[in-house]
Amino acid sequence: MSVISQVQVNDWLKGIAAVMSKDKDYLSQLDAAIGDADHGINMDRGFQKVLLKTELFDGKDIGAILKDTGMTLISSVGGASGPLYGKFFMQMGMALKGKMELNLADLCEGISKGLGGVKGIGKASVGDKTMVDVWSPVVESLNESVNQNETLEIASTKMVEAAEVGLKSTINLIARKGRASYLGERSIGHQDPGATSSCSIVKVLQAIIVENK
Amino acid sequence: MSVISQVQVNDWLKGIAAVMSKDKDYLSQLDAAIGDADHGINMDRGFQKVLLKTELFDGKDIGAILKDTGMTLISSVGGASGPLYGKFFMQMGMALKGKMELNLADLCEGISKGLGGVKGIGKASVGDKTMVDVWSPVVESLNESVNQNETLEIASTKMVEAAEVGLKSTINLIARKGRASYLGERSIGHQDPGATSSCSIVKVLQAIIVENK
Amino acid sequence: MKKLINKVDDVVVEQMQGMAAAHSSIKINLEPKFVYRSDSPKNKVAIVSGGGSGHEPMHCGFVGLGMLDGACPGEMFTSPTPDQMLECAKQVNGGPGVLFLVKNYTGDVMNFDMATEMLHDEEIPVQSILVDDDVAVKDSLYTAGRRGVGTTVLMEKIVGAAAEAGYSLDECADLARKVNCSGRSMGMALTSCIVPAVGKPNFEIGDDEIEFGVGIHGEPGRKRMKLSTADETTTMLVDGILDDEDFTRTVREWDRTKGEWEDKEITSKALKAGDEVIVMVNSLGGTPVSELYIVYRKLAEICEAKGIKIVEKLIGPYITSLEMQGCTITMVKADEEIKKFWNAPVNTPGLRWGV
Amino acid sequence: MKKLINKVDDVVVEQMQGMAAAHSSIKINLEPKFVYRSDSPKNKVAIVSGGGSGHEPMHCGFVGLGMLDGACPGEMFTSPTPDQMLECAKQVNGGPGVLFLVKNYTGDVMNFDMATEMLHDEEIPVQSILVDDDVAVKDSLYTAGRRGVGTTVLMEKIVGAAAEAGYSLDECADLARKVNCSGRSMGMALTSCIVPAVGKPNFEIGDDEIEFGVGIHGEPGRKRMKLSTADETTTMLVDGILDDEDFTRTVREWDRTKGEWEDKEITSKALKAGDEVIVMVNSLGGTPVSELYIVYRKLAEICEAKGIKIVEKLIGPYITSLEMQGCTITMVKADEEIKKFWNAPVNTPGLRWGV
Ligand SMILES: Nc1ncnc2c1ncn2[C@@H]1O[C@H](COP(=O)(O)OP(=O)(O)O)[C@@H](O)[C@H]1O
Ligand SMILES: Nc1ncnc2c1ncn2[C@@H]1O[C@H](COP(=O)(O)OP(=O)(O)O)[C@@H](O)[C@H]1O
Ligand SMILES: [Mg+2]
Ligand SMILES: [Mg+2]
Ligand SMILES: [Mg+2]
Ligand SMILES: [Mg+2]
Repeated sequence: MSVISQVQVNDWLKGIAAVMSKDKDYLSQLDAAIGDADHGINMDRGFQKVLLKTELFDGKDIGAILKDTGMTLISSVGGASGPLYGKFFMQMGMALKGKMELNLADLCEGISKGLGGVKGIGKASVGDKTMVDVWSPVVESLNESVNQNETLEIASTKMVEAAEVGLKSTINLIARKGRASYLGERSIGHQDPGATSSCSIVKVLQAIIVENK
Repeated sequence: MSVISQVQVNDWLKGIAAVMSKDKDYLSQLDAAIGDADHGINMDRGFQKVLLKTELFDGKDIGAILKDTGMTLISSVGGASGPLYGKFFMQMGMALKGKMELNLADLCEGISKGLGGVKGIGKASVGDKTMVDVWSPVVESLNESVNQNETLEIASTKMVEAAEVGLKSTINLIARKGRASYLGERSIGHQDPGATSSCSIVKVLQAIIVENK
Repeated sequence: MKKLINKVDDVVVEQMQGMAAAHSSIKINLEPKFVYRSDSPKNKVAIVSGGGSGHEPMHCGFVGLGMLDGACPGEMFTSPTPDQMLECAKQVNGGPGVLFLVKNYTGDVMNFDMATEMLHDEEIPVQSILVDDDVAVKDSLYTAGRRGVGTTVLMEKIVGAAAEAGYSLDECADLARKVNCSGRSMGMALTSCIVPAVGKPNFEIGDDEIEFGVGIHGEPGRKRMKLSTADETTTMLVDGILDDEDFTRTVREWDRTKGEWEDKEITSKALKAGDEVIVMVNSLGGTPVSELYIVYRKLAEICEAKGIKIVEKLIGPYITSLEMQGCTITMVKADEEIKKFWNAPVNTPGLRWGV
Repeated sequence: MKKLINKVDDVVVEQMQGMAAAHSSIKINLEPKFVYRSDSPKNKVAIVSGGGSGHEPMHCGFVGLGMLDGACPGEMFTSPTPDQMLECAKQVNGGPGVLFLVKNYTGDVMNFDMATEMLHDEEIPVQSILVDDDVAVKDSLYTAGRRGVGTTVLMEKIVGAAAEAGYSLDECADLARKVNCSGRSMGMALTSCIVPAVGKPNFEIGDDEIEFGVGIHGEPGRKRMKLSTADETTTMLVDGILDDEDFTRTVREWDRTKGEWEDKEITSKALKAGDEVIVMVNSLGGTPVSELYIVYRKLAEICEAKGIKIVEKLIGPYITSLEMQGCTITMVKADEEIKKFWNAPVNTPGLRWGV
């Protein structure tokens, strides 16, 4: 497979909804340790709303779909993750406006702009123990794959590896942004919930790319 | 011994204070089962106050001592047991006005009037699962001993037996007075706390009579 | 036991000291213990209540303009003593006399009765009225009678306002009796309270159980049940109140002229469609107001369906049982007199409006 | 989990419905969720706040005369969404503009920021002011900054009164900023809260432990400690507030003219002898008011000793954390303007006086 179709983007969103529903308690537990125990609940609520929308996404372009996803998350999630994921998908959608399929370069551009959206409102950098610790290496990995002219399959597999390394890195970090930052040193030893949900989102994307090759 | 001296009455009160202090938790536990868990606390608070008074009782007549004891209980115990024991000792004291020692008939008369005080304000009868279930057989037993011309020692031992039978009888009764009455059938199987403290008061009296013979 | 206290023996006194430090509108006396109004109005009937501590803000938190003139706090869950009531009454009596509002518990009744007799002996006009509104107590003939619970709060507010408006002692007593005969309550607990001096829960209760019909001292209630939804629980509480029929009993009241107790037969009429009511949805201490609103939602729905009109309401912790989780519902049928005095200004630490 | 609720997903909506059923002075909107004043005054600045649910009576219970015009409840402990704020603001805006009062949490700030930008795009004058008063957060440079806690309640009361008195949007914003820079809070928990959808305690805590410096969402605090006396606990809380030095930080505020965010340096001056303060001793939900008075007693003693004059006080559950046991102390330095608006009439479900 050399492109991701509009249908596959829809499948991605449905897949995320399924994972968030499955991981709801796990994500909330992670959040209980260093936050307020709602991250799984928040993500599940948001993506259940997105799931309802996917019915209406037939025939729409990928940019529109992702933008609508972002707006849906903003108006249904709340908390920190609502605006962050909202901006992620909105910016990704804006970057991919009008497209009915994505090649590797498009994907890289889209996720990169999505990360820009997260950093724009969250002001977090790599090392602050947030979802940025996942998305930032993912963008680097995709950039590298674009430069190396790799296939989507290989790029997506490398992207997941980068995401997982980023995710694990959050365990030993001190949180500097979000609710976990109040814990200071006590945040060390706990994996960041938002980074965890982000890593799952990356994995679902890869699975869809690989399955359909 | 054929009389109870003023000093022994004082010892009785001191002995009660010691027992109530020792049995505080036990009495409160009994009260927790069918009331509000404070009977031991109430009795201990009251008799600690009485204990302070006993210092001042030197030389006073038994009637005055007991009346003062009753008034002290009334103004320091509260709850149901405050007025009940208060009236008990006040009425007993009034019956024994001016006496420096008590023979069996005096004792019988005093406790009988004390019981009258309890019934006067509490309106309980035998079988209602209250302290009356102890004091009533005690008075009967003492009356019997007076009629039989028994010694104080024998009378007091019989009196304790009567008290204990009365106390045990409360276990299988349904409470009809006081807080325990709200429980209805659920009060069956529990020994009444006020009957328990009353029985202890009877036992301390007997011990003092027997010790000093 | 986890509480914000110092020594268990000091809890009641330190609460009083904290209240006095916080509210210049009240003063406290420690030997014997009572709370009274700083402004000591002298030309009105004095309304005095009291009872065991642990139900705060009741009673001490209801001392102030338009409510109580004095309150006597007992030890935790233990009726105060007659000397407290006597001294408190003498402090607040300005001439027109003193009305005791007494919750119907053996201890409270006995102690207030003694105080009533003592006040009479000191030639102070005195009357005392019972509150016995707890429909959870079924077989009132074979018990100490219905307990006094939530209606007490409404009675203190309404009769306090009437006294402020110049009602005589007899008029205040009549109004208090009317409020009592117009009020019914029922409660339930999710958890037990812990009396500081005892240090452990008054009762054990499973993670999926409630005590239905519980008393405000953690006394066992009508039955132990499985925890259900707020809607079902509310329905059971409200049904307990609405299904309660006309309730007649004999109470003892003081006859000031004769100087003796007389028996009086009084009746609480069953609530019926068309009645106007004041309701209280009360937290027993540990239940947050958010849950009370979920209860109120259902309560309002049921009343609407049954044609009972809620004209005023109070939602929050007013008559508590230490840190117990649970709630009670009180409904008082309201006529014009009751409504007028309910809405009159009140300014106490625990209840304030109109001023 | 023991709560008086129905389905966990319905808790927030049913609370709102209960409030609306109980108080004709407020109205609710469910899609999206917000609460607003029934009397919709149109010729004044509209004060709007909001935040996660679970802190009742804050914020929805503070909607009414002299306080908030609208409030947006999020899911439990989760910031509401921008569309709620936008619709609420449009509902209550009468022309003079809308002031958002925002507690400083990443989620609340992001969502209110978005709403601010959206309102600006719709040409409605808008300003938003942060509350960041929790001295438990030490290293504010390396964190999301101090959390917004108890001062929020006082700010809503004071700024609400100012808006009622005709203050302009800029004047209201200036006053809100001043209140924030005059306020400090610190709290502690004896037990954990339970978020309904989670079903178990947010944190485990031993029978003899407290969480010192806890947040209002059960976030871990400064440290886990052994349970001590109320006096010692109070002393630690008050010391945390009084020992806090001048605190300068940069906050983002909306520039209405330029239509962009600008950084602003603001400073909270340390409290010192001679200062007048309004204090709040607040229950986190499960602690009864009786224990708060024991805390207040010590607080008053310490203030007396340090020459800090308590001019007004609020004691009760005002900003809670579901059924959590524990308390928070807030102290706001009060000048004549703050005192005047504190004492102005207020009539909301959660706070009422002067009317
Ligand atoms: N400033 C930030 N920038 C990027 N991500 C952040 C920021 N603050 C928080 N997050 C992410 O959000 C996650 C928490 O989301 P969630 O629990 O849903 O919201 P809340 O903290 O409001 O309860 C964190 O685990 C973290 O990954
Ligand atoms: N009407 C009554 N007549 C006699 N004894 C009574 C009556 N009511 C209660 N009691 C006694 O009082 C005891 C309870 O005393 P206590 O626990 O100190 O008071 P309270 O019930 O007010 O908490 C009961 O166990 C019972 O023996
Ligand atoms: Mg969270
Ligand atoms: Mg008892
Ligand atoms: Mg008792
Ligand atoms: Mg949250």
